[in-house]
Amino acid sequence: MATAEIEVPTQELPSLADANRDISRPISTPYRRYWLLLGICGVLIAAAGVAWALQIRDGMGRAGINNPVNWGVYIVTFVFWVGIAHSGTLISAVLYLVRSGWRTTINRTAEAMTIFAVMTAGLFPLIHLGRVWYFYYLVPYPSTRLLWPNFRSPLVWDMFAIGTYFTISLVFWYLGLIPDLAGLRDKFTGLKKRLYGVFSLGWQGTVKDWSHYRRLYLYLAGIATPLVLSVHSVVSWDFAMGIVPGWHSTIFAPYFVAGAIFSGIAMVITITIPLRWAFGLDRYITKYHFDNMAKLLLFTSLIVGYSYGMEYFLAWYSADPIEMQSFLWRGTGFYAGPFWIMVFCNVVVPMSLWFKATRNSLKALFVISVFVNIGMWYERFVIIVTSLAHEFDPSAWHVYTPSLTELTILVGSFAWFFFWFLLFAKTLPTISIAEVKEHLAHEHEHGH
Amino acid sequence: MNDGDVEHSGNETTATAEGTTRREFLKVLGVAGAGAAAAACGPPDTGDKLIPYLIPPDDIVPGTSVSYATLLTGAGPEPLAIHAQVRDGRVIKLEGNPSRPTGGALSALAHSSLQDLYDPDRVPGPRQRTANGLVDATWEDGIAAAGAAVAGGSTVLLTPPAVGSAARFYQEWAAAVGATWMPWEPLGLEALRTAHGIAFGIDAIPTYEINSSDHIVCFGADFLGTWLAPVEMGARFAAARMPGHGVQARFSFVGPRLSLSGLKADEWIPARAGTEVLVALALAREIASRKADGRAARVESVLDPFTLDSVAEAAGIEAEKLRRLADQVATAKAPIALPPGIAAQGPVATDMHLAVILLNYVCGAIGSTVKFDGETVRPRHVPFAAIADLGRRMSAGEIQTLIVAGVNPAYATPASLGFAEALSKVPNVISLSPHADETTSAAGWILPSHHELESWGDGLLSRDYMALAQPVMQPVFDTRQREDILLQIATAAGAADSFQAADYSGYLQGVWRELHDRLPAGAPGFDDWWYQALADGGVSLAVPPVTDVAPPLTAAAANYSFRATAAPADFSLITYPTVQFYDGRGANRPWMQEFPDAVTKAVWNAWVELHPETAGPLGVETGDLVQVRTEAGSVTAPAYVYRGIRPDTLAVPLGQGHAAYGRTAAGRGFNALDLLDGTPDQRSGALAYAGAAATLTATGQRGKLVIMQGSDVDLGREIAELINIDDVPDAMEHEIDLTTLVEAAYDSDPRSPYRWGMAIDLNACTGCGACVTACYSENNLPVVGEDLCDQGREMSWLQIMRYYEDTEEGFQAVHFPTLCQQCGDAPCEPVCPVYAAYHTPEGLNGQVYNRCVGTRYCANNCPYKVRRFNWFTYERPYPLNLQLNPDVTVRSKGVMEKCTFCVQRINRAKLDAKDEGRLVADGEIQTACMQSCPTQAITFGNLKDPASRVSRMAKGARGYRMLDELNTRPAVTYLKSVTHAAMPESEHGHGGDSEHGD
Amino acid sequence: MSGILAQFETLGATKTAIERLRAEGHSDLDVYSPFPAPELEQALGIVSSPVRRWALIGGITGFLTAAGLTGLTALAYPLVTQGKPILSWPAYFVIMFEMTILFTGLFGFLGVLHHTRKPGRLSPQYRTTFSVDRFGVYVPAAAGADQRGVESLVRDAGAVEVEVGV
Amino acid sequence: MTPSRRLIAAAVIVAVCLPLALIVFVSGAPDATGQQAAATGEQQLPVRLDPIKPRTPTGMTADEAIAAHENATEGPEQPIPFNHRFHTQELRMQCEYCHGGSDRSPIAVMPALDLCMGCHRIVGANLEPIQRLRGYYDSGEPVPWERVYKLPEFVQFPHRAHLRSQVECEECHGKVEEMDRVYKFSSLKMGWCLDCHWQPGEDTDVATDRLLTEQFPPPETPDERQPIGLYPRRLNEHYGANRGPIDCSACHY
Repeated sequence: MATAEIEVPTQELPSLADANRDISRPISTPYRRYWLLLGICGVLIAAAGVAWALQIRDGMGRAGINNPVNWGVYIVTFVFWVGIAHSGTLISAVLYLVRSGWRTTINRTAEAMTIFAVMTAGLFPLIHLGRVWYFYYLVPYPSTRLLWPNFRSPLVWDMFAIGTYFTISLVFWYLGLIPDLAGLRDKFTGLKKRLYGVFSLGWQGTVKDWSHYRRLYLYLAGIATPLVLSVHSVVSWDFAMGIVPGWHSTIFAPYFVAGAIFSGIAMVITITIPLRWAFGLDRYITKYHFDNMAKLLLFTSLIVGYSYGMEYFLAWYSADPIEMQSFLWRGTGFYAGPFWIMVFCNVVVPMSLWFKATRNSLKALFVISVFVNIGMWYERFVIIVTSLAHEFDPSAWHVYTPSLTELTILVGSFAWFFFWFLLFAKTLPTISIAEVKEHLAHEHEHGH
Repeated sequence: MNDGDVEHSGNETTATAEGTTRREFLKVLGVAGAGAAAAACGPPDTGDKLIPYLIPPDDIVPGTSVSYATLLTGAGPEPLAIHAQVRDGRVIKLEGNPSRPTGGALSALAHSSLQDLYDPDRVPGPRQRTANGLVDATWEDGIAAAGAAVAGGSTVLLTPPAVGSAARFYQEWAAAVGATWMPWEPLGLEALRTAHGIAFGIDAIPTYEINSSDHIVCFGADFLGTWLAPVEMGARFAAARMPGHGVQARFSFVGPRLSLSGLKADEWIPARAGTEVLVALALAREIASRKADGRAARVESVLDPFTLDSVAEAAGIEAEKLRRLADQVATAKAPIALPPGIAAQGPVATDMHLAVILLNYVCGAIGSTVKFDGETVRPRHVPFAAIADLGRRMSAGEIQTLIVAGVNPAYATPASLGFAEALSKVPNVISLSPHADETTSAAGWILPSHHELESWGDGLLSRDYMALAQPVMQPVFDTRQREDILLQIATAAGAADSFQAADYSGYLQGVWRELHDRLPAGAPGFDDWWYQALADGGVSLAVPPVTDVAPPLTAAAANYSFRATAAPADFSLITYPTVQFYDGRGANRPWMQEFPDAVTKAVWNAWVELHPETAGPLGVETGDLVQVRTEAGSVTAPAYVYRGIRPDTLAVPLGQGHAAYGRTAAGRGFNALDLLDGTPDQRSGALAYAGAAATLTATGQRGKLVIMQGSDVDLGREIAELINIDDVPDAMEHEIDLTTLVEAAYDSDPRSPYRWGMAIDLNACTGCGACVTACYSENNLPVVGEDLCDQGREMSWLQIMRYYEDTEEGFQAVHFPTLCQQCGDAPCEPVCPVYAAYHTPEGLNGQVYNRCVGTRYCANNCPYKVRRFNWFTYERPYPLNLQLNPDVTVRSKGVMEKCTFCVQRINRAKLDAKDEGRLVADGEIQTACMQSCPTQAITFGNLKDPASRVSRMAKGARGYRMLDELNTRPAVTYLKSVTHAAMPESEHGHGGDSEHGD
Repeated sequence: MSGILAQFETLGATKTAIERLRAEGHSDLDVYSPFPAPELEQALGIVSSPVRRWALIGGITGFLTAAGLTGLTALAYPLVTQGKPILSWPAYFVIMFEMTILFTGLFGFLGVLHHTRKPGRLSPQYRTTFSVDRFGVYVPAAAGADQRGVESLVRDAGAVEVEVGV
Repeated sequence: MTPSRRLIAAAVIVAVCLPLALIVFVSGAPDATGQQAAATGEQQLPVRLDPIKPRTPTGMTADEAIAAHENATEGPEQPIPFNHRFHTQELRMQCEYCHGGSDRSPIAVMPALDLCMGCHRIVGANLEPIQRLRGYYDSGEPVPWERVYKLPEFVQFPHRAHLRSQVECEECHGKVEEMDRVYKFSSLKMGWCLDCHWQPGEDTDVATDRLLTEQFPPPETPDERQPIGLYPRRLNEHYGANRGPIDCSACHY
């Protein structure tokens, strides 16, 4: 039981009222800095929007992709964001199931991240579609053609997996929010009261209600856990189901899931550190939480590194010339750069987390997490692009370099993500007040 | 069919016939084309009007193609009898006339003459040069002006070599108006003719029956690509090389550079440029000494100085190789030596030809494999020297009027000759060319003539067959038949009475009446005979059998003093014609610019070929800019590092570097002729295309040369297979019976009687690319341009990959046509989320364009990389869009497309069969590629019919499937290429992996 | 209708108050808590929530929906891809799995809304302090019950504030 | 709290019925088309070359015909007020007289102006529309008829195959002989095509091909071959094979 170990001296324990006040303090009229950030995001999003519009007008040719390399930055970024989306539900659900208390103060942020990351990822399948104005062909609806989607296609699985993941995450997140919304309802007056009132559905926290609430929360955590695993497995199958050398591998599902958690945790760290600083939540998000996240980061980094090695081992052991040549080229050919960036960021850098000093230094942690984010984007790039560039028929080999359009949309996707996150940070409690209070209450009990 | 288009265009055509202005006709056709181009993306935007015929033509059912037989003389070195597929008044496809020996076969250049017809840059009507440039003018003024000029005297008429009645017409015309007629062919056969004149005292071009030969020794002629008669020779070559039927002929290639033909050779004797003559003589001497018969005795003295070792020394090759070759030729039953073509035509061209003739003479080929059938069918033309002289006379102001029709001397003669400047010295330059080429743009008057497909004409295809050319569609522009223009000029010049016929078609009929008069009694009346000829595309002539196929050797030849050229200090330069551009006439056709060169696979450019050993020290890689300098001039161009060339030789292609001629051609690459000083061969007056001394410097800059092939070697992946002739297996290894396992793998619906399949004989494929262009023409493939090609966005459904396979002594190319394999277990199908890619009951990988949303997953999952994605919507500038085939949807942006074995042809055949209550018969369906293959390397048919030709070939001993280990169960079976060269132990070489983009 | 609303500051106090009240026979108590407190549920004798049944039904529905969607649409226009059977259940199972989870979650949520009568109005006994740090126990006045007794009882239990007649 | 109750009840009902509804729909879809198709299948189609059933002429005059066309509400008004009802019923003309050749062509053949003038040099020469027709003819301009039926480019529709399979003109174009002004009778949507091409219980096109192998070996000489348009019906009657392919590539390429 991690609960007992919170290394916050008792006398510093905030009272339940403090919790309400501190955590909902940021929900107030923002400073100019905030508007500035929001504005920057808006501009970048607009730029990406223009880029996409032009691409729809002229054709996919505006992207850099070509005949052997039919998937490029768009799919890379799609997988990247789906990966980011995974930490949220993992921290909330899995850690909830295993009763590791340190999740309490970060699960809200992580879940919000999940929602926004999926919202970002979900755009990319549309952006990369050659004829996006016919996207509804993918939707199972009764049409005069009597035609339906092909449910044998991994892309359709993907659509259902992502859709389910988004919905369940949203429910999970919202359910957790309801009691806090009620708190805000009681705190504010006027329009704000009205708004929070509507969304809190008239929650008044009777013990009966709490019992239903806890039950569902448990169930959601229970189904979300296999869901997390399934979603990124399905995403990995977009590749593993193909026969492309470098894709067609059974280790892909676990490999991708580990990678997803890896990148997700990294993103949580990247976000919570500035958040904690900006909103002065030092008393709630403590070194202890970061230490645990760092350990998780280290652990997943080891899994990812192992997978990299394993891919090469399998290729070598298969004695299949095509596999061997493909992987040899991956590390030495045109894309050696991205490959080694990937290895450095994902395997070498995180090794520093073996040392407690690094784990406890927020600066170091922040830098490392950023490295991991970059590395994980490159991992997807390496997997997708290098495999396609050198396929079975050598005469068809051709390489790919991203175009300006693709990069604009890539940057725009980050802006889009942070745009939503900024809105969230200013309108909703970034920490689950109710759960914090539950903890504090127990602490006080112990204290007495 | 999309009624919209078809009815529009069709009926408008006839409307034109009935007198609506041509502009309207074109406008509506344009709309139709645009409509077609908008297909596959939302609703089409054809007009919402229905335009019926005024007077329905008897023989036309709207919406169906009619094929008219006609003659194509301007597409490459040989005249071709063709069938023009006309749909609703527009020619949409050219096919070989199936009644001729070469069947439906055509060359790439012939297919692309459609784009010549629909060239948006053609001169749309008469033009006059005034102070402020070219302005529109009327025919009347033009004819009047031309007439006056011609009446002024000292007129020269410059045309391509004229076949059939045209030759006679030009002579009569020249006589009538007192002009000189000069028929000219830049890549002419003057040297060959002269040599035969010396050797046998006859002016003739023999027939080279390589099909009945068992050892072909080629001294440089690119006979499968650009020399003499590539389509016909292709068929003969395939026959000679067919393993199993007797023994496959050996093929040795002598020369400094492997051309398209050379790449098929079992053995390469890389003789230094200009020393082929010595090699030929040395071989002749060896063989003569072995044979020691009468013929040998006749030429003993002249051959005596050329001992093997001295020659080997001079030619820079191993005497051993030469001796071995001599043995092989001497022991061969029916050897044949092929003369140097254009690429080996140096300052001693005549001697070189003569040497080859002597070799043929001593080894007994003359009369057996080299036949002289009396009067040659090849039109005569003046040698290059005469043109050079004309240039001089022009600059001297001796020429008052120059009428240029269909030739382009300002481009096709070396710049050092200054023909372009000379043009300005001529008071009246009148161009009758349909294109605004370099010469035309210097003309004072442009009176554009019809394209061949809009014209009347005729010509001998063989000594017993006279072909007839007829207009197959309404003129696209305001042009006139070339001969008619001349007639009108003659009239204007006051020479009207010398011609009875009012126009050329009348003149032509007049000539044919004479032909008809010679028919035996009981022949049909002229009209019936004439219309039959029009329908058939020509008539067979009753000619006396050939008596003298082997004329005696003259004394002149027996005591000839041969000359050889001295080796230049640095490099000797070769300028050679390519399949796609020939003498440059193909340069303004998008299909030809995007046609990957058979040897280099480069597109949209010109390049400098050099050997790795040359490039290495200079640190030059493919694509780096190098400068080639001769006395005549210098060019800077991207290098192409090529294993098939001697280290002391450089090679550059002809046909690019146009200053005018159209938007597609202008400013691409360089004109190789700028490097030649225009020295003709003294004896024949032929231009020396080879042997110029050149220097090479690396500029250190990176140029742009787009190569359409990734790796040149298959890295042991057993994709392109080359085996030694002794290793040809008795039965197919690990054969999959595509006809019995169908239920297991669902190659096709078990109940369907069809499973369409294809067999491709790599041994027969010469990489000439006719199939590629045929596919462009049949399936409305867009042309994307150089930049998109560079990004790997080409749209060709069928590509010919050129793989190098190492042999023990060298290497040999295997040309590998890659198209959709129509897999039984197709990886592309299940990944499509919307069933746009699926399996048809007849075993095709269907591709439903209008269902496709463009995820491109199918293309990723295709191991053969034969799917093509529409990255943009590609425009076809009017009137190029008139060529679109209405049977095939024109794809637009965001749609995946690929080969479906010409499913439109399959469906048509099935309908015909059903109407007659039967099944489709074997051979009834021909895919476009199969149809136009000169060597019949491609066979298409029903794999479920064990008797069908394709089934038998698919089970053949040499058969294998591409990447079979993936168990995709392709419907395409490749037959291994077979060589006489010894193969190394590891059958697959890993030589020089030149990887694209890395 | 009037009753007694007592506010407490600690979990323990609330718990004892509830236990005593129930011992006194006050069964229908409304207890408010600022955070999920299992202790109070035990005290109130709440064993399990019917939400579990909702989740189960949801899961089954989702599974069947997916099975129907995939299987029947495949039969609706049978098209072969790569020789796979028209009914490729292994592939369809992915869809079934996802839909099962989706419906489980959604039905569960509906279940909670249903049993907690949400969305709805706040009860008159609700005090905003309940969402901050106070626990509330509302004892509706039973017919003939002794209001004073209740009041003193909750005060003894440690109620910091008691309202009568709300 | 009844409002929330109602909401929840509704939600539950929807959620439970969704799969059922779906199952019904999907399994129902082919049946629905099937019944229609069966209906058309049972009705005895007249052999194609029979004349249109003679109807008692309504005694319509040319002027009435012209007026009727101009007053008709459905379909586009044509540059020349051509009245199909008048020509087919009053004058007893056959479709093939003007639209002949459709059975040899992928497209429906539109009558040439020449054909119209065949009669109208004399007949009704004094009528104003006929004079305009004459005007077109003399000026050598074709009549710009308003298009009624238009298929997208990506659909390849062979009229010939359908006519030879004895599909009646009116199955798709409606009773043109009763139209004063021709209007779009059928949607031309894919589902509409499938109503015919899709015959539950009947076999698909490949079966037709298979049966051909068994029942119709290729005859030696062309003249022994099946009379055009006969065999598909015989296949339908004897073997219940269908009227046409449902394979995508039959129409989309």
